Amino acid sequence: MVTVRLWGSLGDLAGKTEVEIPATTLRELLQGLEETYPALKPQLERGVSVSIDGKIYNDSWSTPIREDSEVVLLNRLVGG
Amino acid sequence: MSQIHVITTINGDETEFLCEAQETLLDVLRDHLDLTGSKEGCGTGDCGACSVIVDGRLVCACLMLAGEAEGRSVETIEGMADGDDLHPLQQKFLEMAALQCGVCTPGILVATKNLLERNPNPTEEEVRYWLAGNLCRCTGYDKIIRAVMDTAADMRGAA
Amino acid sequence: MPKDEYQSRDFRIVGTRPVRPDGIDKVTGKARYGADMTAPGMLWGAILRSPHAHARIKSIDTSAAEAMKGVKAVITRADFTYQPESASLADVLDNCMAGEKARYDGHAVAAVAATSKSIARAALKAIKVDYGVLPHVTDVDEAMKPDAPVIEAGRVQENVPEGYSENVTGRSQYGHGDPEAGFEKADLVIERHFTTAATHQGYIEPNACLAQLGADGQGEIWVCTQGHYMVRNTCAGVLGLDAGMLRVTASEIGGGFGGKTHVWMEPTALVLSRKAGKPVKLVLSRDEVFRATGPTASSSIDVKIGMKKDGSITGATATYRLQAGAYPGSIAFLSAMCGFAPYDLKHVRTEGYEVMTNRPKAAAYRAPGAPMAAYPVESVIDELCQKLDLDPLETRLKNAAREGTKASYGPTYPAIGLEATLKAAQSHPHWIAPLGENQGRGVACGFWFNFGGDTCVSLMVNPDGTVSLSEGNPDIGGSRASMSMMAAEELGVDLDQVRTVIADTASLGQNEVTDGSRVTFAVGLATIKAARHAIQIMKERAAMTWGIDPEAVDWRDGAAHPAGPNAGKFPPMTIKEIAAIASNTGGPIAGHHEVTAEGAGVSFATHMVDTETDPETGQVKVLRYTVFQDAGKAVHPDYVEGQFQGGAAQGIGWAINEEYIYGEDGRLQNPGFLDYRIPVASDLPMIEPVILEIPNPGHPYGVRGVGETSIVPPLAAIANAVSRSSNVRLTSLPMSPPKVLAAMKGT
Amino acid sequence: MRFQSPESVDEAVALLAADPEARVLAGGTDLLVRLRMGDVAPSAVIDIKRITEMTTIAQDDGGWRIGAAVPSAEMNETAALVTDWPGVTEAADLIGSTQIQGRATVAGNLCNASPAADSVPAMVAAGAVARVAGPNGSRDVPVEDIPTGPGQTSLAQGELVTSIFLPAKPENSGSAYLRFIPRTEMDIAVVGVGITLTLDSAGAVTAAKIALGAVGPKVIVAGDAAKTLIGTTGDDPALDALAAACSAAATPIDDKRGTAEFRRDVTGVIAKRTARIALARAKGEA
Repeated sequence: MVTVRLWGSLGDLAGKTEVEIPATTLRELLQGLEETYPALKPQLERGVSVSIDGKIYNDSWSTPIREDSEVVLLNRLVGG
Repeated sequence: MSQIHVITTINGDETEFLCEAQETLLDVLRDHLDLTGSKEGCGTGDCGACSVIVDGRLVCACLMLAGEAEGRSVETIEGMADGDDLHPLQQKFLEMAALQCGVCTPGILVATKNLLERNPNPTEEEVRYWLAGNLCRCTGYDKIIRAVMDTAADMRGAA
Repeated sequence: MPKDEYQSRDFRIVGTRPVRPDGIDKVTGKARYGADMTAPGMLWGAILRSPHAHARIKSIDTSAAEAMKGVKAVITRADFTYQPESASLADVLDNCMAGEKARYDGHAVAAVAATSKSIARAALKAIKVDYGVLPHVTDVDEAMKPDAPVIEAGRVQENVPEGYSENVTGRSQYGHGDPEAGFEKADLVIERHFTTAATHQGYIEPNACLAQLGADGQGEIWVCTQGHYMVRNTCAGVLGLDAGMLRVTASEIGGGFGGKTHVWMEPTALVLSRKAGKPVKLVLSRDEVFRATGPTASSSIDVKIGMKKDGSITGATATYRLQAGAYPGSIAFLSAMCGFAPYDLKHVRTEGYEVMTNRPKAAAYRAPGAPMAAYPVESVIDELCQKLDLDPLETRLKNAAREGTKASYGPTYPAIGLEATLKAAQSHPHWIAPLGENQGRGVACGFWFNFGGDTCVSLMVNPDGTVSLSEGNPDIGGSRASMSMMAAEELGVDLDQVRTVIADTASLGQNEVTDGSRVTFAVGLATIKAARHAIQIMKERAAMTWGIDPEAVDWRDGAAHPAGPNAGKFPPMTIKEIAAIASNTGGPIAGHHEVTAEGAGVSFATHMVDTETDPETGQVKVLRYTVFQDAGKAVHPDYVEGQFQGGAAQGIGWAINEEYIYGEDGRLQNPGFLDYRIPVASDLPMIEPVILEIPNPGHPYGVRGVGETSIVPPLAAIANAVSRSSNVRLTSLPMSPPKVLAAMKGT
Repeated sequence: MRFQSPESVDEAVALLAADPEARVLAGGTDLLVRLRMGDVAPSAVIDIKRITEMTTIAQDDGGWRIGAAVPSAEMNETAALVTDWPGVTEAADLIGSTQIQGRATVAGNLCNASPAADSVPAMVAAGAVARVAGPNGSRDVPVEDIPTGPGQTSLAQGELVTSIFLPAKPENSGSAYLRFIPRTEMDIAVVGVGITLTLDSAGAVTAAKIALGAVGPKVIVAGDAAKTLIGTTGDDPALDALAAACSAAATPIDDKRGTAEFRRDVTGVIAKRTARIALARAKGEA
């Protein structure tokens, strides 16, 4: 199980700000979130960034996640 | 639409062209003569990217009708280097990284060339005020001003 | 340690200041920008734009324009026959050419292609549009009210609470702890309301393209953009074309700053070309650039911070309301993430609201969302310091985020450089330089993310041993120089042996746009890996020539060497020697790397500025400016400095004079450089850049993006300096003379 | 549109008189912007820069006659003119950028009739007179009587300004022009003040003319403000009175360049600063 921290407005939709998802990769994490918390689906479809142990990932499904990894969901970043 | 026939000198070469009455010198340089080094940043004389020298005087090519060029002598960025030999300002801008995107660079080089011809020993303030009509959005002007001051010093030393 | 992790090393080329490879073309006028290209048979395009802020388009009569001599095509929305499914692409289409209604002053409603510019302009005048004018709203607070005119219904996201108009399309909230409890522990709590005006990127080169599209769906675009792959994908998506049939070539780009990370009119040029059967050049006027290509958001902000007498921050909240323009999707969430990111806070909460208005679609502008996020936070911290008699740098150091701090937006920071910038500021002579009458010194910190993203690089070893490097990101501030330097460094060859070009969309895989300070980091990483790939191949070729195992070959100083005495005694084979026999040893040699770069890291800066306020006119003059920023490893320090200086200058403009001014009629009153007042050379002092090099562990050379963070601190740094020079706290940007004078008079 | 370049004033007048839709092109720095924006669509532009008498600066009757086609940069390159009328030349030196000054003329600045024109208050304060040529010959008109409102002039059909005459500089007089703009350069004046004053041997002001720009529909001749200086040495109380009188004479509006209140306040501030410079010049101190 990986503990995933949601940002506030996403937490409102999930009903809590920290959720537990069984996942070893970024893809499993995103799939698990959508299945367990369907209310998050619109935002997951719009896109998210994920901070894993302080590094921010956008896309790479195979990015490994350990049980003790710090995982934080973020709005998908854009730059200028 | 009847066209105007103009004979002028551009970068030392006698040049003939036909243009519409409302076309600016910048329109003709860029669209008829393939001299696209002069840029159109605003078309209203506010940015200086189209700076050229006409009969020794610095002007915006966007604020001069092409018909007015009859019999005049026009200098553009394309005439600044002597073949492969860059003008000292051009060389210094390269060495001191006085450009980023480079789109304001031709206008600034033409403007500062005209400045140094008139005032070989300008103060920083004089350079800044001379260039107030040449907008640069990338550099904050710092490296540009330094390059101009440095070139002026070099040219005084060489003279 | 994986190969992309930073390892300390001595650099031969990286960190030096060579002349950039594209320099000569740029100082001689030969460099070709968006508007500098022509094609045989080319027509001139022009766009008709709405004079109304909000109006139903009842009908458009193009017959008179079509009948004019020299007019080859007139188009309206009806000529965009494909309707994209995705909402975001449908928005791009509607923004390029209005459908049912014009949503802002300057919204495109029709376009023409003609044999000359003057005919095209005359044809626009001959188009008759029947508008039904609608009520409009351009102010963000007004647009949120339940009875505000709605720009588009049905776009509200599931995260928006009730009680707002449908213009409020999104809300995000970040933070942790209990700010209310934190405020109770404070000795002083300050809460203030702030506003910032919309500002434009103000790139000097107006948007321009030359486009051709055939009936067979094959097309070409030459365009000034921060991302030609983005242009290709977006145009294909908007027009229902196959991306592979469009080839997009990036011209030299005359500034972008985020404003050229979007598509504004390229589909229009393609549709004109398809209808006319000829290439079409479309160049926006400066007026069009201001009215119709995105500025950044204006904002309305509330910030509350509690502090103890010792300077520790006990609680903090911020609400950011950002105007998105005529379509959903602003950057308020980034403000909500960035506002308190420099600080280690137990109790913090931020909210961001995205709000549609009758303004052009807001676009990214250098660290989008971060400058207006930092401005109120850094202002209130400064005011707390003033009222509690605390040192502003010491107080920031006391609260500074560091390794192990839980960021206000969630994650725990790895090693970061904020403390280093603050300490550098403390020990700089600027900090203790004397000030005169009516002068003040301000400091502020700033934070921004760095990005990675899709990146492709190919590195060809030519038969003569020279190296051609292809990358897919438009070079906006010297990146070709940096890539050549990193390739030469890795290969062990001289810099003049490497030439880097920006390849078109048919020559490399997908590349993310030049944004998010990503290029030196991500393209640099891919360049180094492509070079390593080529080196691996060259080692194999040498091994084959020598008849030894490739593992027994080392690469150093631009040549293959036997790894040790046991590998055999062979003279080194240089890259030239290996290249010369490539056909005999397996074929041409090329390395390449394709990656979605991740984990780019974050960036911090501290700025220090002295200003003088004219007590009789309210005019603010910037006297001295110093930027302290962590660059990771500075590949080409000149261009790192240039980014620091340029960002600071843009921030100074934002702070003092730049603003979009709308009239009661909803029309933009200052769409030109005359009254949209960007800093001119005589407005600014020298801007001293102090580069701190704290290596980024996520890059082989320790490189960090540097392009954006420098625009974040200036707004507050200047507000803080003005406050200390004139004893007034300005809470509305820009701090133009009338506002400053009114504040000083207490009116 | 036709492009015409007459070589004499008579030829220019004939062209202008024959075509009510024609426009005069001097420096072109306003006209070309308006052409591009589509604000004007003249049938012809008449370039006056090939008319020798309109392209020269000449000493005339102790004063200066400045041809209507002389660019403002050239005025500042004429040292004796700068010595006589620094208020006028420094105003000409503030019209736009270096590039603009290479083209823009003070006669064009006058005839463009912008309330914010920099050179106009300076010329008015100097007592400048415009020479107007027309189908019925030429006439001399005080500069302040040329503009009648924003974009409007008193010139009749077929008339054009051929030169500006600056009178002989009175003994012990000084002139100055200052303006307020948000930046250091490139802006349109938010407030502009031109002052010319004359001192007696004791240092008291015997004559003053004050003109305000950008604070009314056209240049304002501030007669009451000038009176506050007469008989004073321009000390602080006198300058405070001047500032108050100038603020009172201003009739500004709110617009994108400043509020009415700000303009009124700053009119007094700039008037005071301008007067200090003019006083110093009159005393030969600057």
